[in-house]
Amino acid sequence: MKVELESRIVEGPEVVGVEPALDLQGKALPAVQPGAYSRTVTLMPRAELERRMVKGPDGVEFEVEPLRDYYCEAGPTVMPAAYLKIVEDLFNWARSRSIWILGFGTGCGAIEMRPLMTPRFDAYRFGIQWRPTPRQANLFVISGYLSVKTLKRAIRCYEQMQNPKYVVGLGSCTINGGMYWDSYNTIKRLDDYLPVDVYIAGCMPRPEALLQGFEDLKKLIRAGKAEGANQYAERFDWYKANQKQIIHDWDMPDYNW
Amino acid sequence: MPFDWMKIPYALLTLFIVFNFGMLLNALIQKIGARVGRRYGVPIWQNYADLIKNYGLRSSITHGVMYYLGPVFRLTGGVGLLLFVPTIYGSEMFSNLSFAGDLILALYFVFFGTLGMALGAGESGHPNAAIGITRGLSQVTAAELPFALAVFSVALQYQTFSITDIVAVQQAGFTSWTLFTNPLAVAAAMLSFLGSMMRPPFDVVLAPQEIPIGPPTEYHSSYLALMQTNRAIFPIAKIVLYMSLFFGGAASWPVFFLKVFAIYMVSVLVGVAFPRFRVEQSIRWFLIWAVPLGVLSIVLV
Amino acid sequence: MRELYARLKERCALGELTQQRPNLGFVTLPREQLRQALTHLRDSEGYTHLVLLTAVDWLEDGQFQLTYLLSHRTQGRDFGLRVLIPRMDAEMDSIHDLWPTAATYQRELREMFGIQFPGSPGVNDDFILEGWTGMPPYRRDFDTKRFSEENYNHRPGRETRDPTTYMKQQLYPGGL
Amino acid sequence: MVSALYILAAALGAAFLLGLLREERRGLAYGLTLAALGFMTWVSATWVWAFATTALPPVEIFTAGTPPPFAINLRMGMGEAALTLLVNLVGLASALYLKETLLQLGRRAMAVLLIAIMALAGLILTRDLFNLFVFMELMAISTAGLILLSADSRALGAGFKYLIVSQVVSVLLLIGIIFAYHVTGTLNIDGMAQAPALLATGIGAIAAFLILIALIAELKPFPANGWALDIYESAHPAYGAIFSAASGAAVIFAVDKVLPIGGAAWLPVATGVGIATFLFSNLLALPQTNDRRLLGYSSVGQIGLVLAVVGQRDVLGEAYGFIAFGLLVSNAVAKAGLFWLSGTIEQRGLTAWAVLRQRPLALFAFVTFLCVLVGLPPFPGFYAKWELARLLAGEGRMALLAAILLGTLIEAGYLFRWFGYAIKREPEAAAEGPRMQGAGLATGWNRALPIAAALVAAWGLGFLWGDLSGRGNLLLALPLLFALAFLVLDWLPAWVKNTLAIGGLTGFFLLTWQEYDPLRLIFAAIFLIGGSVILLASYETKGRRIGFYPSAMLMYAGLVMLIRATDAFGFFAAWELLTLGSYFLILRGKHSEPHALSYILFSLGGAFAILAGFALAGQGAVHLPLDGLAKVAEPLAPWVFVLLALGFMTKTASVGVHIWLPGAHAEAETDVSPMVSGILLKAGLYGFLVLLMSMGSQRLHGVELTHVLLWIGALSALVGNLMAVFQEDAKRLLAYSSIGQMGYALFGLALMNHLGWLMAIMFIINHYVYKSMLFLSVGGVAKRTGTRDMYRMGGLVKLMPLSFIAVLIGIIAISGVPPLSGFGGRWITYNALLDSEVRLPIVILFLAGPIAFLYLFRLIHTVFLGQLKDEHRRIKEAPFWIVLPQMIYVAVLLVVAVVPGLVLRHVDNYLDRFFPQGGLEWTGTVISSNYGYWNPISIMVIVGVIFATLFAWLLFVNRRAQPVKQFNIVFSGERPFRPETTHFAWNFFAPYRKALGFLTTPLATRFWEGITDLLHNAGDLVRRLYTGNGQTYAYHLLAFVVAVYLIRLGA
Amino acid sequence: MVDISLIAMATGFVLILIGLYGALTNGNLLRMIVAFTVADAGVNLVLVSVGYMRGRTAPILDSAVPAAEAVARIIDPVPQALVLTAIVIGLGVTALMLAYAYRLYEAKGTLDIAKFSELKW
Repeated sequence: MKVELESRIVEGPEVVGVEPALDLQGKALPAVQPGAYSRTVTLMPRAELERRMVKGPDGVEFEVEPLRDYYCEAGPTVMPAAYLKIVEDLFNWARSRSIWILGFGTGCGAIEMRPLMTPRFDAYRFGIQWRPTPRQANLFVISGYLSVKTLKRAIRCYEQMQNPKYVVGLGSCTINGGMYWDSYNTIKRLDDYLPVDVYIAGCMPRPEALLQGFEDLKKLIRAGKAEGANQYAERFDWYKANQKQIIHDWDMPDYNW
Repeated sequence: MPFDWMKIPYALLTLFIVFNFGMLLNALIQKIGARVGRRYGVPIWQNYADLIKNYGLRSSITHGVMYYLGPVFRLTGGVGLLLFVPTIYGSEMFSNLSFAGDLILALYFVFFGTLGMALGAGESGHPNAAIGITRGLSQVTAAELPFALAVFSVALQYQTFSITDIVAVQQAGFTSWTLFTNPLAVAAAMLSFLGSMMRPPFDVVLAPQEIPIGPPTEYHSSYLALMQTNRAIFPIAKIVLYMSLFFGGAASWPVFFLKVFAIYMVSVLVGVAFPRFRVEQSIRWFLIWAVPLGVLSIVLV
Repeated sequence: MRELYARLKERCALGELTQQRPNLGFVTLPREQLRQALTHLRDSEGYTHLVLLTAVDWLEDGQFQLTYLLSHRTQGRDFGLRVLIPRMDAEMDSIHDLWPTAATYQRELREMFGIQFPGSPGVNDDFILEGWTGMPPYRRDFDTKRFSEENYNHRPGRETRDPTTYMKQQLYPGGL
Repeated sequence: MVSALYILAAALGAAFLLGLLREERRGLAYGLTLAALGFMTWVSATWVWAFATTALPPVEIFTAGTPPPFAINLRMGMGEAALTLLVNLVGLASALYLKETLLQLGRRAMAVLLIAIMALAGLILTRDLFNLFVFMELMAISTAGLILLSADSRALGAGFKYLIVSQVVSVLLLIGIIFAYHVTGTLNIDGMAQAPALLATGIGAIAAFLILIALIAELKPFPANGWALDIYESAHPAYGAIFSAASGAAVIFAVDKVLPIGGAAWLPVATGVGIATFLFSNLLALPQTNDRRLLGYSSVGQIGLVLAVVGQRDVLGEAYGFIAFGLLVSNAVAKAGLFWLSGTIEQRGLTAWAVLRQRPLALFAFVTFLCVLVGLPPFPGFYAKWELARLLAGEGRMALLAAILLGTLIEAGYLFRWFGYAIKREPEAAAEGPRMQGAGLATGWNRALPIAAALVAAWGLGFLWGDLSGRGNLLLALPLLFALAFLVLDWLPAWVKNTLAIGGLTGFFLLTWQEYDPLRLIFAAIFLIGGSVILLASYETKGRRIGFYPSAMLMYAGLVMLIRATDAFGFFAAWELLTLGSYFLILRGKHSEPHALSYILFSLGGAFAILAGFALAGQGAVHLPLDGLAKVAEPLAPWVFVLLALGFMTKTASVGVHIWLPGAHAEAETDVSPMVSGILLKAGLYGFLVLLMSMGSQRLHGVELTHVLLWIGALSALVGNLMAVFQEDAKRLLAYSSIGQMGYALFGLALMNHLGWLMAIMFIINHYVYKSMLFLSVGGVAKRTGTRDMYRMGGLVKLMPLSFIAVLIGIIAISGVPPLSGFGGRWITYNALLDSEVRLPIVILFLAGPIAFLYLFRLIHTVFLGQLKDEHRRIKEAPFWIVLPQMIYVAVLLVVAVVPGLVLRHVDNYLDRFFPQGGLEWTGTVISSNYGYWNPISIMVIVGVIFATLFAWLLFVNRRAQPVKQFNIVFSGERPFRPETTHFAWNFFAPYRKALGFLTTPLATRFWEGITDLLHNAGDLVRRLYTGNGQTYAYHLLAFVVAVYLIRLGA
Repeated sequence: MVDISLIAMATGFVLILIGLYGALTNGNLLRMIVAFTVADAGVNLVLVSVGYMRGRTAPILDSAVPAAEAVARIIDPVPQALVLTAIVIGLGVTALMLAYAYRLYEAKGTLDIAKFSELKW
């Protein structure tokens, strides 16, 4: 097979025997399939992440390894709470009163977030507001189904948020896949991949439900029980294994600072 | 020259008052903005919660030395600007550290924080930060010009660069405010003021949806907290300058609070009513509408 | 639409015209004549806009049906050209040189159906599915349920209800 | 003493003897020829020596023993002696040069050569008109013979064309002679000159006209000179040397002799013909690509210039000889040398001269000849031009002076363009494989010797003219000698020379610093100490660095002489020297050829404006002290002001004449950029300071000229800053920024008040420090990264921290942000503005101010911040010697920031002398003006304390920060692709370009390009006149004769 | 009666003009040379005619004209001398031009002056 220019996909001619498939109604499809799929695909590392030899201005060649040279390799650590209980309580109060949501709508549930900003619901009065960058946000609302492709971005964004950080799963899709339970491309259980503090069920949950969910989250924070970030750090290998199990082309460092 | 050590606690007192005033004022402004949109708005102490939270965040990252120093520069700029200008006219206590320099010092010290912030954001390596800075700097070149002209016009009018002296002349009465004696300069300066407050229609620098808030896009945790602190102080410090030059200054804290609030409201009122300009649009706007006023003011003064 | 069909027929061997609406018609034609027909429609007939390029998997027939839907902007008419290609080692000529947007459709078809478009720019780049190695999911012989079960953790206890009966129960617990 | 007749006799005798020799005895024949020429040279040399050392009156030689009119007489005077020496020397040297050719062609060729030299000598010596005719015919015949020496087959045609023209000329001359004789009864030139009445009317007038026009026609006047150009192009270069140096000199002397018979009315004619020839030849030379034809045009032009001077003899008085001879020998020496040089070069294109690079000495000779030709110091033409300008301006003949200067400028244009080609271009014929050492060059001792002789003569004559000028010999000035010494020492390794240079500069400063007033002291410190600091960076260059030190030291010598000059002449000489030195420096850059050319052209143009200004101011006075400018009276004063200001503006690169600067500064070498930016630009400001100090403000047509300067300053500031914003090249950015900074300084000076000047001084100091620092820093970065494009860099802060600190400090200083020293400059600026009555230019100045932020941020961000590139990951900090001066500058900036009084206080006090009002008060650490106050130490301390406190607080709160790498940025959930696509740097201020980009329309560039294109195209068009047809040339000649006659009638 | 010298002079000038005209209008090298020779002759004629004085004799001091009477009897000798020289020189120049013409013809095989214009501009 010819390899396209700059393609990271190399296709082989190997013919795979295909078992009889079922159609959506569960009826067996004809056993002899004219034109069965007969290609396999091998994943290659992304070109920009590959090691490369580079010639410096002084003419000396050296190796650049992007994942090592361009990204911090350190993993997450468990961050202790403040030394004084009273200080930590103050912080927890402030955290609960100041919830900054990352403005990242992962699925259709994002549409239910908008009304929260409107006069009708006005989440601002509870100290909730939206930030455009994960660095400044501390709540990540996974708003609905999460496809594998989006999951990759969601993980990056989550890891780029600062400790303590919270995740709210919004809608049935984040809980068990919802109506996408048999989809080939959406995850079914969010808490396999990110530490979820609160799930808000429904398809879709109404803004009132969201507000209720945020109130619950606040209570958890106030009580010092919303330690998802530390949990993620503690069980980092487990989370990472789960993530990598479905993200086949893991093309980023293990932890995205 | 013997240094009066008592100036330090006095200056810190000013700082304290202005900081809290700024925190509350910012929330109040947000609330007013919300009410315009028929929302209830944030609680008046919301900014404190945000600030404490940001100081209380447990983790942070650093991109390098300049990135680390950026917010320090920024806040130094704000605090310095506040302290280089006498806050309350006639009060030895609140004349702060204005012995170090006059109006021009204040004028140029404004850029101290901007420069540091720009450098810090630059080191973060984020393209949006650089884009935001280019927008900000581009806009500033046009927005600052009417202000510079107005300031110069005022200095010409009073033949001095000393802020105290300028306020002293205006203390004679309501009608001796620069607002009435040199209206063109004040008009130019107030138009420029709109541009420097980072509110619509001149907030393309931050543009949250387009270049996720521009320069501070990588800043978080305590860095962001320092910058939030600055956001409470810096606008007030700047408004103090406006108040002293154009609106008769303040001889007491209540007058101070009132005037600062009123001046701040100008930009808020404009901000809630107008959509955002692109950079080149705002540059043209300043050059076409504000600069001629400034030019007239220095020619006619 | 008839006139157009007639004019086109002078040039190519067309199948029957299927007219779904007065302003929407489809016609099937051999693969070799597609380009000629498209070019004619675009340059001479005013069908300048490629609305979409999509595929239908006729599994039983062992064929993919590609539909090139063109639109006449000013007359508000759409005209679809259908081409049947074999499923086995499905491959089709790229038309990205006629409409640059076609490259994106072809990229999608390559990913979702496994139809090859040699020469189309970036056709092998990931589109929706990053790191997909198996059978393209839109082929009808792809079993999505099984794939889902095999690849994803499922939360136990999920029930499936038929929406009609469930809603009836909910709204009229006593029955109708 | 041997009679001058022996000059002729020896040549004739030898020529006869040659005829007796057998054809085979070529060696002997050649020896005889050389001996004869040597003897002739010796004779004339003894005469020159005699006239030079004793007050000998001219000696008359009566050939038949009786005085005229009954016999032919010759005269030997100082002029004759010198010119015959010149002719004989050129003949001798050319004979030497022609060794191979003469030996091959045999005795006849030698005889013709001897006859030619004899004819020229005779032309000079004779006082008899008919005899003159005979010698001229001899010259024509021998010329036609010598043209055949050339291997170029086209020379045949050229010779025939010459014969046609000389036939026409001889017809005219003969008729003229016979009728003049008929009217006056004598053939003696002096005899005729004593009977002016007879030759003023009727037949006499026509006769005089015919004689003079015939002689002038021999001088190749425009447009009747196509034949001469053809000869120059095709003849053997050795003959070209004779034709240009000897024939030209001899005929012009003949004209000078004969001119009196036409009376005073002929002087303007001579001037007119001369200046027209000068202008047009130079114009037509512009599009030339053939070196010898180019030299031909230049020769024709130079002779035209001398003819113009001859026509001005009525006003030149005693200086006539000094000027005319100065120009004549300049041309002779330079042209002889250049023609001889051209004989060593095989290809004919201008770029072929690049082969000279293989022979540094030849290159040195080349540039010497060019400088001699253009009349740069310390060569005779320079002194001559100064005197000429002085006297012409004294007589109010400004139009003529302007024409002369314009012609010279055009000439300098094509000559220096040529030099640039030779230094920078690849020879055209480089295609045929690898070049061998010495390829394209034909050398040999007999060729080298004449060239060397011309070189020595050039310098010797420079010395002689310096001595004769009565203005103090430039070649005896210590700084210049020091610079020239590096020519001799060029074989030393660079570090030794560098040490010498630094030692020389600092040593000279230590020796002389007490002699300066505070203002000059600042300039002296910048030039000498500042120069030394920059030279520290030059230790970085290894090897011998041929040519760098003489050039650099020449520039420094010029700078030092500039501040030490007390009179206009010294000032102007120093100005030209520093221009020349800096030109060579700039030319050293890799791609700097076109920029160096535009630099030298603008600088020379400016220098000529200065020359004209001084001349106008002096009104013919022999000495013009600089403070004498103050005494210039009303109708003249503003014009003097305008001319001088124009001249200085070219150096400060004010808007309109700024276009040379960006390229010149950007393309220069790493350590040269700070020299030409940080130091050289100050020369222009010094000029302005001198000008304003002595002349104050002037009004022209009711316009206050300092106001014009204010506008120019403000516009320069705006345009410079704005252009800098849009540069991708870091050094170009800095270069444009210099334009802006110089605009500020000019603005300050033009404010004409105490604080304005103080501000200018502050800018001068600051600009030196931070621009040198930035250029070094950027140069160091460019050296390491191998590029100057900022968008190719990025993220270097971690790898080059010291360079970053330098740029950071520099940026804070330039932008005027407290607490660094730039703020002081701004503070003084505002106070100065408040002190003045100026309003509108302030607007522009204020607009320009914040724009500086844009380019400065761009500089630091795109180079040091942002994303580091793959290939730069292993870059090291800039070399030690480049960093060292930067760190010195950082220290200086910090010190000046805290105690600005260190320098400013003295200047402030000194300025009281000029502006008693409006100074600053210095009480303790507080600096106060009438309007405000400022306490640098307090500012520093307060800012420092706040900063330190907050920093400590952040460190405490943020103690657990995780250092991350460059791609650990939030990227909208994505991952940065590569540093190149993540680094935002190219077209950095795109929105700004949208808004204000129209202001950067290169109007000035278009204007000057338009002018040069116009000149070039005009030259190209007019030169089509020379069709190459001999008959056309004859028409030209007749048309010329008729035209002159008609003009004479009309006058 | 018209002075013979005037006739001679007029003839001389006519010859000069003819010569110059010929030289300027003929493109052939040889014709040009001939034309110049004509012009030369004209010049010489003019020269002689200027020195001519009516009724005097040639300035040759021999038995016919004793030296003592020479001043009164001979015509002005100077133009005579000049014309002799001029003739010689003219001869030289003409010879040289002919030589040139010969070599030019050798080089290019043509005598047309317009063909020898490689050098121009």
